[in-house]
Amino acid sequence: MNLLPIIDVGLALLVLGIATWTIAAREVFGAVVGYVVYGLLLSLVWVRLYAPDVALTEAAVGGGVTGVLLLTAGARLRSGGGKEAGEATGLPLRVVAAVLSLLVALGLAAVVLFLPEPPATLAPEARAGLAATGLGNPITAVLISYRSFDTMLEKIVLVLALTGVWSVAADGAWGRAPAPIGRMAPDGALTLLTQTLAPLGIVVGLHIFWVGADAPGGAFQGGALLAAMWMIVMMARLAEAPRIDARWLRLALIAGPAVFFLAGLAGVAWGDGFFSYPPGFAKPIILFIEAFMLLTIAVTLPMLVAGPPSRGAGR
Amino acid sequence: MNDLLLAAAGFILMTVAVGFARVLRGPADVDRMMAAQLFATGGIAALLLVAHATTVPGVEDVALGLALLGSFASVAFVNGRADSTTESAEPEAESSQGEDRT
Amino acid sequence: MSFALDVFSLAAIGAGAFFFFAGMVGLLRFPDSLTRLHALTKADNLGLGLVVLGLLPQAGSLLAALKLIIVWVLVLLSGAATSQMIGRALRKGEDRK
Amino acid sequence: MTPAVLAGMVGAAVVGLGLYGLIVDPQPLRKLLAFNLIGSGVFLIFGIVARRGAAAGFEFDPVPQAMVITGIVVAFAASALAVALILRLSETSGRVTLDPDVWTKPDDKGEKGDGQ
Repeated sequence: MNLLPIIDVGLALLVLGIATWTIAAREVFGAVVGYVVYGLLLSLVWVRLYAPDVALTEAAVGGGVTGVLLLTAGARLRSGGGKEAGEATGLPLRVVAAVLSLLVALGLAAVVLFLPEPPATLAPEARAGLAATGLGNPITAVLISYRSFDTMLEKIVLVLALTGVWSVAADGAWGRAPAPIGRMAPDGALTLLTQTLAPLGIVVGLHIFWVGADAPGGAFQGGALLAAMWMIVMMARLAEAPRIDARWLRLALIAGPAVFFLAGLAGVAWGDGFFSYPPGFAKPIILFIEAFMLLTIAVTLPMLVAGPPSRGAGR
Repeated sequence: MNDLLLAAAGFILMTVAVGFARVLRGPADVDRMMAAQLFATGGIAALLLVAHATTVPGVEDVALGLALLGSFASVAFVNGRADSTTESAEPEAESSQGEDRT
Repeated sequence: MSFALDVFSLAAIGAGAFFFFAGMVGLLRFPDSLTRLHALTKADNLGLGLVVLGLLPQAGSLLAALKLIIVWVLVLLSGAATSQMIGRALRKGEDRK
Repeated sequence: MTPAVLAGMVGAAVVGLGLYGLIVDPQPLRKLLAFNLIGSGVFLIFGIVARRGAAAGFEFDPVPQAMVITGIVVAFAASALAVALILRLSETSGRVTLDPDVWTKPDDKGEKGDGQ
């Protein structure tokens, strides 16, 4: 007898139950905790879908970093004295919303059930491209080579989002550092945890980045882990968030997309077109681009969590 | 052997899922956070067991990532409490037992 | 030999599952937050520790085994630190009342 | 039912749940959670497309998986932007709601939010 289907069904029910709780919970905090647990469960689901790369990203970004973002936001809302006003939606609208949501869900389910046979796939094309890149991990190859344009624009989206976050700062706060995401007084236990966790985490993050060429991992996953380590250092108040007009910060933010773009232009100059890597040199070039992307991701995510610059935190 | 590993994984998953009732019931936010932490640890254990039984490559790295980030929610939570108890003007705000009784 | 290792693995994993169970029961049944914290740490440390111990002989390579141990050490470390912080936050809350 | 189809069903259901929460809940932070749920449901459906596309010696189609990875990071960036806007809203107005009725009602608490 095979137990795997039972585990799959159990996992599916669990995911649904926790998603329901996230929507139905009466308080914001309960819902946020539900969402953190939900992210964790999703990475289990991704492992079952044979997607360890996605599971790694989901574990780092979906569970860890987003959890800190939402919990910090909840705490800032409460301490800011914001009144949680707003009346519960009336019954008629609830019914309409429920019917609409049900229809959308059923439609999607029908789409899933009646997907074309044989399944459409780009795997053969990706495989064909893989040989030219010299990489072993098809996902890294897709990200940096096969669909490099997407990935470059995605980095630009990250920088734009950070610009958006900074733009909501009060006028007088521009150029200063974001408010600390940590507690007021240093805490012995947290300091110890950070001093051991951060070095280990940096090693693991770099390891995952490095093996990403041939095994599950890569710049996104490693970068998210490095970002998380910087975040815990900031939470423990062992280092403060930098001023947002710091030159090194600005350079680190655009390093990834800029190097990516220049590599693309170099393809126009010396190769067959934008983003065409010269044969034989593809792998070193891809690793070079990835290293800068790693830097950009590791710097952008914590700055996104830290939020806009604040008047109180000028240095 | 694999079936037994899967059975253990299913059992652990079921256990932490029942523990999730603490998130539903509370009463304090701390209790919810503790249930989430139990879930994280149990999730890592189940992940390792299932992965071993199904041989997905690179799962140790996923478990490493989860283990690195498992404590983040709790740390952010304690930090948020410290923020709101030291900064907020109202003295009655957020005592550990009282805050969820509303 | 491999049979003995399998038996060892299963015994350790079974014991680990038991500690998860015990942690869950404690989390649900104990009367207040501090005692629940106590129950939780047992599940964190021993439950995952025993599961990792059981999986060690099954790990394919030395690196995989090392990663398993690091997973456990990380969970131990963060479990210890966060329980300390949660416990202190609880105490503070009680003092102020 | 294969694991892939099951995950697709879960994805569809999660999108429905998230949509309901997005419409019904007046608190913006909850709306953000619901929106993230919708996103993760869509990612799951991408995931089953990837799993079904196993071909050419791969256990999965790498293209949808790579898109999900970028998608997760972009979704996070969007959430961070939304959180910044929500916090700014509460800082300047002292209120945390998107319920239009509350904004048009005569103001009952005159003081500005004094968060920082």
